[in-house]
Amino acid sequence: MELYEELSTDIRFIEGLNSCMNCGICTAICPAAEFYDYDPRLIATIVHSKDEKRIEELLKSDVIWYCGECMSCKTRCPRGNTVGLIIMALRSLSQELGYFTESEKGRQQLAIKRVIGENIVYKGYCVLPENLVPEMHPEQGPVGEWIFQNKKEVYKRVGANYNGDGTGALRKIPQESLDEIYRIFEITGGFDRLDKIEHFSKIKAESMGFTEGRDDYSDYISHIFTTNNGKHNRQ
Amino acid sequence: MKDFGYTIIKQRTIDYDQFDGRLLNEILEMEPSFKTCLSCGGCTATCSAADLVSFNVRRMNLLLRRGETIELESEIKKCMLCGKCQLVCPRGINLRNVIMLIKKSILKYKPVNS
Amino acid sequence: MKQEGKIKVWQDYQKEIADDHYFYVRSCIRQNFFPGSEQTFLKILRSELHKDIYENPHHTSCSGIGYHSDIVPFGTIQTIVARQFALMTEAGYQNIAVSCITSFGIYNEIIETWKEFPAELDKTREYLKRSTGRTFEIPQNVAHASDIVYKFRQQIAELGHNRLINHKTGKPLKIVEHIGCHYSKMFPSKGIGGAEFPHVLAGMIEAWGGEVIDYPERRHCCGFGFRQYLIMSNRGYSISNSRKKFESMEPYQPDAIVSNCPGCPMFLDRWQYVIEEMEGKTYGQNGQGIPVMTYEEMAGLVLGYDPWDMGMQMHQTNVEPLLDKMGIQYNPDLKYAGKDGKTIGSPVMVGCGG
Amino acid sequence: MSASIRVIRYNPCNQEKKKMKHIVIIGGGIAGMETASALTDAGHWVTVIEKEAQIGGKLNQWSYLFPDFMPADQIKSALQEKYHERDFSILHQSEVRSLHRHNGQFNIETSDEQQLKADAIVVATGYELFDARRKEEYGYKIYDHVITSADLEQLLLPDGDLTVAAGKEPKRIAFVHCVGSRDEKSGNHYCSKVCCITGVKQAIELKKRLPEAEIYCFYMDLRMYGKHFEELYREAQEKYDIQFIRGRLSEASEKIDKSLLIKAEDTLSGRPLKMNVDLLVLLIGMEAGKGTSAAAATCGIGCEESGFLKTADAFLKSNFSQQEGIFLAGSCTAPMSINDTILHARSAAMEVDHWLKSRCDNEKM
Repeated sequence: MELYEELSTDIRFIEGLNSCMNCGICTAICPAAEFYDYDPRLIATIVHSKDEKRIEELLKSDVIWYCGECMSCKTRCPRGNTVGLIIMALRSLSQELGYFTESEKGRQQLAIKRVIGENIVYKGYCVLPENLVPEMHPEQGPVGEWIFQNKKEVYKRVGANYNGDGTGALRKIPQESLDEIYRIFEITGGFDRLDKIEHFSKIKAESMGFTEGRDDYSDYISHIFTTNNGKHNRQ
Repeated sequence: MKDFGYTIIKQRTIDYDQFDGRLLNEILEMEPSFKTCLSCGGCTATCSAADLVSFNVRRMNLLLRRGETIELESEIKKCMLCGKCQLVCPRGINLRNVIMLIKKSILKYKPVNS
Repeated sequence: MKQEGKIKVWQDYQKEIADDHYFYVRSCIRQNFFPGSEQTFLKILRSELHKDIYENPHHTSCSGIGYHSDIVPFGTIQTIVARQFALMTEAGYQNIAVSCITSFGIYNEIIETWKEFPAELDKTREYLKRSTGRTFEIPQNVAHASDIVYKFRQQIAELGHNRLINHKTGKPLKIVEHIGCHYSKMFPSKGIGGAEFPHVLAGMIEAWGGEVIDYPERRHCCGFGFRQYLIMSNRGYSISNSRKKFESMEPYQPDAIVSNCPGCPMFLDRWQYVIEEMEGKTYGQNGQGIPVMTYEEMAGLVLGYDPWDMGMQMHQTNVEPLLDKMGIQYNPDLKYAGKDGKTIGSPVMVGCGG
Repeated sequence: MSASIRVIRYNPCNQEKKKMKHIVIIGGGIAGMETASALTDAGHWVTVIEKEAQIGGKLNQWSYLFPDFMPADQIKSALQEKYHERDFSILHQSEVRSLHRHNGQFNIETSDEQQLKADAIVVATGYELFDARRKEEYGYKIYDHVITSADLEQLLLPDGDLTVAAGKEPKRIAFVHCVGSRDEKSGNHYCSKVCCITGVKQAIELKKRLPEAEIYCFYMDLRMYGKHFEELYREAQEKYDIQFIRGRLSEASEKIDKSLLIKAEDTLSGRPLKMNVDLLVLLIGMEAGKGTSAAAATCGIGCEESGFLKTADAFLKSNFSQQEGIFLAGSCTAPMSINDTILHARSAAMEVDHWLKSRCDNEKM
């Protein structure tokens, strides 16, 4: 199937793209356009052009990964477009086809999959206190570090039910509920997405020479987590 | 300072309040026809240099009007001064003269630390 | 600035908020950073307002952070959300009270999608049935937890011991409100006051005696951007966006920032510390940072709750300047104590300007 | 009702007029007044129903007209003069409450409980200005120094006070094109046609008053469709240094000193742009408005999706509604400039006259 056609099967794409008059209102308000070489208006123009070559270039580029999905563009567009939703469709397709590994920002999907994706399936949460390792999150500061090192006591102090049974913040999600989430991922194509991210990332990791630790590609993950070629913005 | 693994990014936004209009004003005074640019792109479409290198004559007006002196300097170097742009301009702007004037004056207004 | 103009906008965007009997769904991010806020919300509803709010241990993440960092497909998140609705339906509830703004945005997005594309609803019902055997009803009322606090803001003001007033000068505290992007930017009619001049937090501040600070970048995103924070090398985006907000609010000398989003108050809090580290710059008074709070913490302070019970010690930027201005009594020695005063050590260096 | 306004009451007993065909015109703006004069000249008996105390409609809001800065008063005086020279009636502060067809005639009841019989109706209910408060992100009626083009028009009169905060003259002024036009969020997909040239005209007038000020127009397309419009645009660039930035304004916000921070994309550079301005002028578009939709309902004629009245066709029958005997004139059918409105009104008069005469001929046969 042609890429444009493929995109057109995505509800977000149908919702997100009507027609664009290149007024630039989206770019004017976009937090990403301010700090990245990113122009949401051009995203709309390129996909609207149905130019397969340019769409393929987009899918393989850093550009589609700059958006923060804040959806400020939706509030303002005088034609009712939402570039944020178009981006979501582009990112889905980029991962579907393995194109995401062609760009520095796209490759980061593996790290997100490993943390957020696996948390959702196996813990029932997107983020957990255990993830806030000070070395990976220096901005959490001394207080963050103190919380991390005294997780049980701090969460107990403020009334959370950390890893406990029953209700409350940070409670342990019952296994039968996690089983349901697992089946949802199986049936709805959630695992297909996660597996594709793993599959294409492995190929890329190999081709980039990250052959150490093939079981989990931790070197590759640490590389994609910290690398910034400095070419994403005007400095 | 602690290494956070990232830095604060400079804004890409054109901050009009920081605009240095000295070069622009000088050019407009010497070649007032340049004020009437419509941004139609006729000049770029016919440009001899644009056939060979990435060069956009139309953007010259914008670079001047946004005070992008450094970029402007590197852009005008690409012009071959053939004057075709002037022939197609619907507003009859003497673009060749504009470029000559920029070449002459740009050094005066270039930011010192560039 | 003309208040009448804003009042007109607020009148144009009023939404229905259920009066009682809520099914509560928690937020992944908030329970990490502000677990005490969720606790405070439940306490206010149950003990102060005597409302019925039910929490089911089987509900999970809505997977929204995964969806907005694009590793969770739309079909999957629709089904996970449908499962939450099924738990609500099974428990006999029709009103959902959502702690998280990302979830709130997703619930609205999905419900609107189902209206516009009924085939998606049918598909989701089938997915849910096949994977869990469950069926569900769409909630009759979807409210963000801040909507509910907004609804009862006058009652809270009447029950309260404290006001958002500088007890020494008698002047209202100047408070900046920050609304999570997904609260109303996608669906302005789903937010109190719409997308441009949301009233949800402004209404609380006014009702509790404070003065709302309207600064130029008030609508700008805090910069979380999902993948833009989750990956370390992207965080320049996050901090730069927050910094833009601080620079814009600085001339107004705000006494505090309040937010209704899960991530924003944490980012607005932590980035002040990082900016101080990186640039030596602080945005508050006397070289301090600007205290940041959640709306539940703000309500709790008004009601006279202990700040450490609510978890305000988990903030990086010191909250004491705000507590002192409000004339709130607190025990500094117990700030970093564990339960029942247990000593568990304290952070090595504290806070922005601390 | 103000005593100074001449009111001619409808008098069905007037023997002379009984012999004539009677045409009721709904709306005493430019279109209504011009149609009334032309039909009176053609030998018909005309009554205009006008909801306001004065004639002229929206013309009363403008001070100087594009493209030649003619004072709006001159057009109004011309309309008034025509009225004084001719014998037609105006029912002021009156609106059509109901309209029924009976034996080939229309029975009309007005809000002040008058009964009229008419042989033909001309709807000339005009337009309303877009309520800029609906573009909340521009902060009209919230921020002190955001005004509309209609507000500015009053300030452009010789005694208009153009000062902003602390009595200072604005140093930088921006115009926003397409406010309430070409905008799904405002519910208006169409172009209001006249705002582009209005912006250029007002920018020049401001520059004349405030020669030190920098003036910017934020536009998407400059639709200089009329005679001398493009020339005026060029003059604005060449002679008055008005700058045109291609990009739609995303938002305005008020700073602590009451100046405004505005944001757009400089689409020709492909970069976001922000600037501080002392005064922001919103070029508000036209909407069919309540008067026109009420006329559509009482007359049983259709509206376009835009809310403007549907014409029988766009080329040869632009003065015909879908109902026989009910004609349309002016900006109730589409956004229209004053000169186009005058022409449309005259053609409406011609069509009505022609239709009445052919009907008379038919009756005789």
